[in-house]
Amino acid sequence: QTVNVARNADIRSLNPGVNRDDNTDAVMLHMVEGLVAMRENGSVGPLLAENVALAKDGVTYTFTLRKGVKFHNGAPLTAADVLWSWNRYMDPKTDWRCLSEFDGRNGLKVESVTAPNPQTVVMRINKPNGLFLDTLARPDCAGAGVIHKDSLNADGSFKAPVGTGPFKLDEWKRGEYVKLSKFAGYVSPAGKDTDGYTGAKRPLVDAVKFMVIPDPATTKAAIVSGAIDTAEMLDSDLLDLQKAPNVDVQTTTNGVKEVILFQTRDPVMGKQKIREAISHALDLRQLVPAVTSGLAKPNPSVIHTGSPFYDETQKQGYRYDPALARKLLQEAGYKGEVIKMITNKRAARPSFNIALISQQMMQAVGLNVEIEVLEWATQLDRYNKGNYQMMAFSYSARLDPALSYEQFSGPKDKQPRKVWENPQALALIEKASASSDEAERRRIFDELHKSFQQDIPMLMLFNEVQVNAVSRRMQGFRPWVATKPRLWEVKVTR
Amino acid sequence: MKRVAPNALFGGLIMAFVLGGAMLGAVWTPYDPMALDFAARFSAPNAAHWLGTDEFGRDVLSRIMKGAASSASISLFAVVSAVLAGTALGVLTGYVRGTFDRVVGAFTDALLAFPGILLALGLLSVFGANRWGIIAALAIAYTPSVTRVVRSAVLSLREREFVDASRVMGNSETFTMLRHIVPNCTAPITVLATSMFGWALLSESALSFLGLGVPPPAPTWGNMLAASRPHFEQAVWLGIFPGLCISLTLLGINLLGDALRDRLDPRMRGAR
Amino acid sequence: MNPQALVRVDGLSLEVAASGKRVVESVSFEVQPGELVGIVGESGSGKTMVARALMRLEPVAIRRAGGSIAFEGRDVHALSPKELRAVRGGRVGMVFQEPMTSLNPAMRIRAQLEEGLVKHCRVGADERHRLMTDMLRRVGIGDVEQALRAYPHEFSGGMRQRIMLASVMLLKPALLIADEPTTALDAVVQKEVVELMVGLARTEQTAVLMISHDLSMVARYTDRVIVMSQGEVVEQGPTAQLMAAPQHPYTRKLLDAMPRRLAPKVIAPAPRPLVEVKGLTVDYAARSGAFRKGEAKRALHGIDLAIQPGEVLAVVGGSGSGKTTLGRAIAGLLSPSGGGIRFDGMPVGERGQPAWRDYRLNCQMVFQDPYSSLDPRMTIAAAIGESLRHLALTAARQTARVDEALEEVGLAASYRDRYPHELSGGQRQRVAIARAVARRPRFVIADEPVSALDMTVRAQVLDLFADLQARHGFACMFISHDLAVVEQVADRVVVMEQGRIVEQGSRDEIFDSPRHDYTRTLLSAIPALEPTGSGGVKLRWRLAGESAGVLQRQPGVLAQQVEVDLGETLLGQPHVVR
Amino acid sequence: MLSFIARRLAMAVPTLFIVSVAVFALVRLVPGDPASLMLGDLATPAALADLRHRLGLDQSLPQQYLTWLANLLHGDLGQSITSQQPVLPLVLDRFVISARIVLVAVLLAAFVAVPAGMVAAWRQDSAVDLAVVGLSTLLLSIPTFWLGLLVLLLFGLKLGWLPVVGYVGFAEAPGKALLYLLMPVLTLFLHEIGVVVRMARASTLEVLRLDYITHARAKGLSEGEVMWRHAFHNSFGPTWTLLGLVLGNLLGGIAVVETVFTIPGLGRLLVDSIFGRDYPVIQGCLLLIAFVYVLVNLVVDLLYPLFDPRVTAQ
Ligand SMILES: Nc1ncnc2c1ncn2[C@@H]1O[C@H](COP(=O)(O)OP(=O)(O)OP(=O)(O)O)[C@@H](O)[C@H]1O
Ligand SMILES: Nc1ncnc2c1ncn2[C@@H]1O[C@H](COP(=O)(O)OP(=O)(O)OP(=O)(O)O)[C@@H](O)[C@H]1O
Ligand SMILES: [Mg+2]
Ligand SMILES: [Mg+2]
Repeated sequence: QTVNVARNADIRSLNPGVNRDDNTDAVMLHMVEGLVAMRENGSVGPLLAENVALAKDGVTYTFTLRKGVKFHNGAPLTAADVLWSWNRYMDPKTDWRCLSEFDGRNGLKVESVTAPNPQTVVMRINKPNGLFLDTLARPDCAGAGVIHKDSLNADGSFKAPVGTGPFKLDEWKRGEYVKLSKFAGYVSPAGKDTDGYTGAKRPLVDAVKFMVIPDPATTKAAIVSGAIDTAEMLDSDLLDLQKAPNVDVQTTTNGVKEVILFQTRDPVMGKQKIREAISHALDLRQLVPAVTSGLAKPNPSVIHTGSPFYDETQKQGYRYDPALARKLLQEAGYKGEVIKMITNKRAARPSFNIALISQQMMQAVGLNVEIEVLEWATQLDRYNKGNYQMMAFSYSARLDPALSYEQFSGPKDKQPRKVWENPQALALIEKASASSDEAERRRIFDELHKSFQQDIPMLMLFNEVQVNAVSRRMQGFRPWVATKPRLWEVKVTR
Repeated sequence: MKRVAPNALFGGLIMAFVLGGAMLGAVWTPYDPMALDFAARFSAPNAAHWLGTDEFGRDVLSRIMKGAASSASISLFAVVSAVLAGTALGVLTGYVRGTFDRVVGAFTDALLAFPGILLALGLLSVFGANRWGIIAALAIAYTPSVTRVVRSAVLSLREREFVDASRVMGNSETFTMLRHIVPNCTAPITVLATSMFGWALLSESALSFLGLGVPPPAPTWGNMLAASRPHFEQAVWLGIFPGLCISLTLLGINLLGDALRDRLDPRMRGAR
Repeated sequence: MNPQALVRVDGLSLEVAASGKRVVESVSFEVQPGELVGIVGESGSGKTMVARALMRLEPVAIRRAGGSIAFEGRDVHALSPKELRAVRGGRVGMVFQEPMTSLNPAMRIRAQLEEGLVKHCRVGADERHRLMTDMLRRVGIGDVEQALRAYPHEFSGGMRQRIMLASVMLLKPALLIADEPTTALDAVVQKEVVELMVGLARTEQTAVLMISHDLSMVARYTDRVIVMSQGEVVEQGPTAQLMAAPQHPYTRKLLDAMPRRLAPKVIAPAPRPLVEVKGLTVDYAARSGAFRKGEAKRALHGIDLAIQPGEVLAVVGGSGSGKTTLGRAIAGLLSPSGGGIRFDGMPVGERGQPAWRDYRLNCQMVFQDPYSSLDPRMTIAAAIGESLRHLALTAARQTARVDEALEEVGLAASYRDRYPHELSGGQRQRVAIARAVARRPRFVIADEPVSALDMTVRAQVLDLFADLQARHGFACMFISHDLAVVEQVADRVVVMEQGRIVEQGSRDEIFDSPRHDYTRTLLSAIPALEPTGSGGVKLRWRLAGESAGVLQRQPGVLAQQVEVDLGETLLGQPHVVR
Repeated sequence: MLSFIARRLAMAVPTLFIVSVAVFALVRLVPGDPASLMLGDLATPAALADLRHRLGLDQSLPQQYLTWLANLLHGDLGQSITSQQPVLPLVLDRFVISARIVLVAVLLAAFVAVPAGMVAAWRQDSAVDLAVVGLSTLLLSIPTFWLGLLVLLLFGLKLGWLPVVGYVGFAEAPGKALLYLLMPVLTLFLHEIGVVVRMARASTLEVLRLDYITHARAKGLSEGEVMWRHAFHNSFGPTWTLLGLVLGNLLGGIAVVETVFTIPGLGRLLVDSIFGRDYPVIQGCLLLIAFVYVLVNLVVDLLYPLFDPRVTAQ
């Protein structure tokens, strides 16, 4: 029994957390596991660890490993393996993408890692940090997945991941597919249900094949014809798919933020009143459904709607008031200067449609907005350099609110890509990152939200609604907030 | 015997229709081609919207008319620039020969072997993502073809006696080239130019498919066609009408090109 | 009416299908078995159409509007396609005018010969081979086996025409249609090919329908002549009788147009020759193509000649003898690799120098082909005006000069704004002449200026030329391979063979007492027609003698053609992305 | 002959050099770089600098070019930035896949289009002619991304005859491989028919005017024999050259078809690497494409005498 999963691009490498992208992470996290992982709601839970204890000092974490866990090569998992694996990640030669998150360059520094006994790993960080475990669990860091020494060639170069995940590598045909096979010796964490990347994770099918299908129209034909079992679809496919007899459609709101960025250092966009005018010019209740085929709802907050921190305050957003918008423009002394809005035409992103519709709404209040469509790499370059006036953009999912704020906030002098550089806000974000106290964090986030709504460094529009087509012959498949498919606890019937 | 050939008549009628539509579209359309109307998304062709509406409720007929103008002008500018540049190079290489010819030849070959997407991508980022970028990309991509065709025409023209006759009259080489060679290249150039016009329409569409086309919301047939693809099943008309327009134009221009070739090609001009 | 007539054409009318324009109107004639019939008439009179209609091979655009054609008693229009194909080739053979395009360039000679045999004669492969080699030998092909393996382009024009003839005669047709079979060949080769054809036809008892506008050839070889004008048969009858006593005014006009020798012109002696050529040598650079290394070819080997003011010097010689090369070298279109030219006593020197410019403006040229020597995109007035460009005239003066030039060549001012394709061949050549003489040059080079024109037009153009020459007194170098024409216009004659001058002298010396063998061969090739008192003509043999061997025409014509083809393929070059 | 081939190949060197310089300059003119693409919206300046340094992107452009050129002279086209594979085998693998599709499609198209074009020319201005010209124009004017989709929906979905996605290499299962190639081949085939028909028709029209065609008829050959034995050979030359150009051009241009039919070919590799700014792969692809282009045209020229023996004589 094989499950066929469509992905729109090939994986970049087999080296976890090194040469990777979203597709790579999705495949990789079927093969490797870290000490902790993300739960369904975006919080962090133990995975290879049985439990995690934070000492009173706030900087010492003690991980007790689960018993009986084996690597794909049959070797049992020990604290020494975790240590070896961690040291490899922290070696600059490995090029782990998250190295700078842990070596102090971004504030957090892992001071020491020790293995007092085969079942225990102790990690000490430089100062209390509420996000340490979240960062460890980050999918783009491959969850700091523990791999066995056999993953390397004799010369130290990377061969293939030998991890502890429910599936192991079978074959990678570049440009065509990656095939994983069931790891018979897998020991699942406790739990009846799958819970994000934790919980029940039994491999129930013999193999999973991630097939590369770049064209969305082909993907649609493939799922309807039964050639594949699940795929992410475009919003606009919804109607057609609902008509197909053998396919179920599942939608989930995830943490991807669809936004309109403003360059606050631009002479025009730098004017607070103009940005405010734009916030009143956009009728999000019309715009959002229009660009998502009616799937998504507006979300004014950078905190995703499934988060425990998503409360009433976060729901407070911009008010549609074109008259006010016009007035504000007048007050700001706007004289019809051309404003360029950059966007791209990536099929799976609504950016282009957002630009199109918001342009019309902005024009309606007298803003002279022109759309400039760039190819994605070019847009990304402009983003990184801060070289734009306005831009329809998507931020990848950051489930923790602090991380979500951090994603776009920071000093522009040092990091031109950052959007929000209000010093008070930055200090608040810093504070939220360090804190592990939920009530305090909630207070901070509510404050941040208000400040964000006032500054309007960008317009938060909505969280992406992911449309998954799932073949009826497959059971147990559930899309979730972290966007990536999970093929454990999934069965297929012929 | 000044009878109009049937292909010229047919082609001429089609082109007149298309260009007429384009011209009308530049000044008047039944609806604002850019106006969004969410109440009327995906309406099939009906009395109010003859060719239906698209995913934003925009009137397809209006967009096609407006698009005709931009499609036609993009193709036209691209072809005209390619023809001008290619003719200049072709005439020079064919007439001067020697090292210059070889150098230009190497560039021509290089350009012919160069995938257009990359060219378009590069130029679009240099010129900015606008119609001029596309025009430049298409023009540069087509120039080598013109160069080669013109060069071979010049190679055969320079052996014709009227070129000698011009020299015998004491005319300089430059004068001979400009007065006698260049005007006589019009036949192959016209034929090629009509074909290129069609390619330009298609290329613009393929570029849109790859996300490098004319920046919307301004409609062109190419980007309408490309944008219709995801909605193929629920709204075929979105693809069919711009597609038909491209086909029709191509047919018209090819017929016209054939007719022009018959008229302009000296080998076909009876006598002898 | 002879009941055994091989071909009987009765009231045949042909018209252009699209416009209904008649191109042949109620033509009737017969051809008896074994008879040699000639069709003469001006260009466009419908000769070719009638001949093709006999085999139902008229172009698709042409439609039969009436009348009937019977071949061997059967109506060809009633034949089934299969029967028709049996007639074609099997009973009727056809030889075309243009040897360069009438053989398939992509097929070996063997395949082209064999094709017909396989179709029409039930014989085995060995027998076919024997028939083919026999026939090729009979038409005078040397290495037969090699020839069978070769492609057409490996042969000279004359050879190709022989092969063409062989391929037709191989099938022993009852009727051979020859549409101007020798027009493209030079005099010596022309004679050989025609004699071969007539000889073969006689031995095989084949009737021949020979279309030609060369009256002396028709007079020499045919039994009967049909004269056509504007799609109608105006007169027909036994050759000797018709030639001697033409009835119809058109026939008279035709015969009248035959060039004839005039009394020698008196040329005022000049202190020095106008143009003096010394040791002129021309080499054609090697054309190194894809598969061969070319070597330089010497086309002229040190030519010396002098032209007096007001004199017409004719240059004659077989094809490839270097006549054109000489003309072009003197006109400065080719740079000689040795020797020099003096004009009016001064060396003309390098391009760009004042002496060169003076020479350039005083030396003009009329080209052979009126269709290609005028820019198709220029009106007549513009073409003539262009030659006055360097004279610094006011616009009004220039217009006046153009009108004057047009008038001189007998074209009404209403022709000013026409384009070359709107003129007939003769009119175009008049324009070309007007262009050359408009500037009042002192020296004109004319390279075969009338060989592309039909008889009557040729006579008019020659008269015009003589008239202009007398009026303006320019000296002229007249290149031609048509001895009759030369006889009429030349004061002095130069005979060339293989890049050398083999003999020169006054016209009468050369025509009446040639000394060199080659000159004699040339003169004996084609008889002259000379007027009889009664308005008709009779044949006059210039010399009694033998003909020389085949003169090889060099290949090398097709290089340009191929390049054009490659260029055109680019039309299909795909678009940027797909 | 051999020296001719050698000379023609030598002539390709400047062309390839120009291509390499132009590509190098062009892809680097384009904003965006592989490092920022790999790190996406999460790129911290430190991580970006690390990655750029590792990829050698922090060197000056001429320096990068010279390094690349020096490696090239040793037969090393470098390593893919995204997949870290050596470029040469990667590009060659993909090339084989694309070449197979292109070659089959173009040959099939020639087999259908040449006779169709000849028939159209033979009956110029008749209903058949009109139909052939009209149909070929129609095919020509449907962009391949549409044509491909139609083919996919018809044969893959409605009729269910052919697999919708996937690709099987020839080495693994030839029969199955063929099945997977059918739709892309069909799409290209339909598109190329349009191009070739017009050329075949035009060049046949040229030939049909010539005397030897009439002569062939005058010999009593049937129309079939006249068209096949006399017209075909002589009219095929230009079409043949066109086929060469199409072949050379298609390799760089079938990205769309490969995308629609999930074929891991060169075109998709090129487009992916352009969008992914995988410089070594872009350069490798383009050099290969240019080289193949030169090579195909060389082969076309070498075989040309088969259709036109006069050409050898030059
Ligand atoms: N394909 C055609 N379509 C229309 N008219 C034609 C066609 N071919 C020939 N004609 C016309 O038919 C008439 C007779 O032509 P034909 O070729 O028989 O003349 P000809 O006597 O053979 O002339 P020439 O001596 O120049 O060969 C001419 O007026 C010519 O323009
Ligand atoms: N461009 C050329 N390159 C090489 N050889 C040439 C070229 N032109 C002419 N020749 C050769 O030079 C010789 C003389 O040619 P030329 O054209 O002067 O002869 P011609 O007497 O004018 O012949 P014709 O009567 O056929 O016009 C011939 O052997 C010919 O093949
Ligand atoms: Mg004729
Ligand atoms: Mg000559």
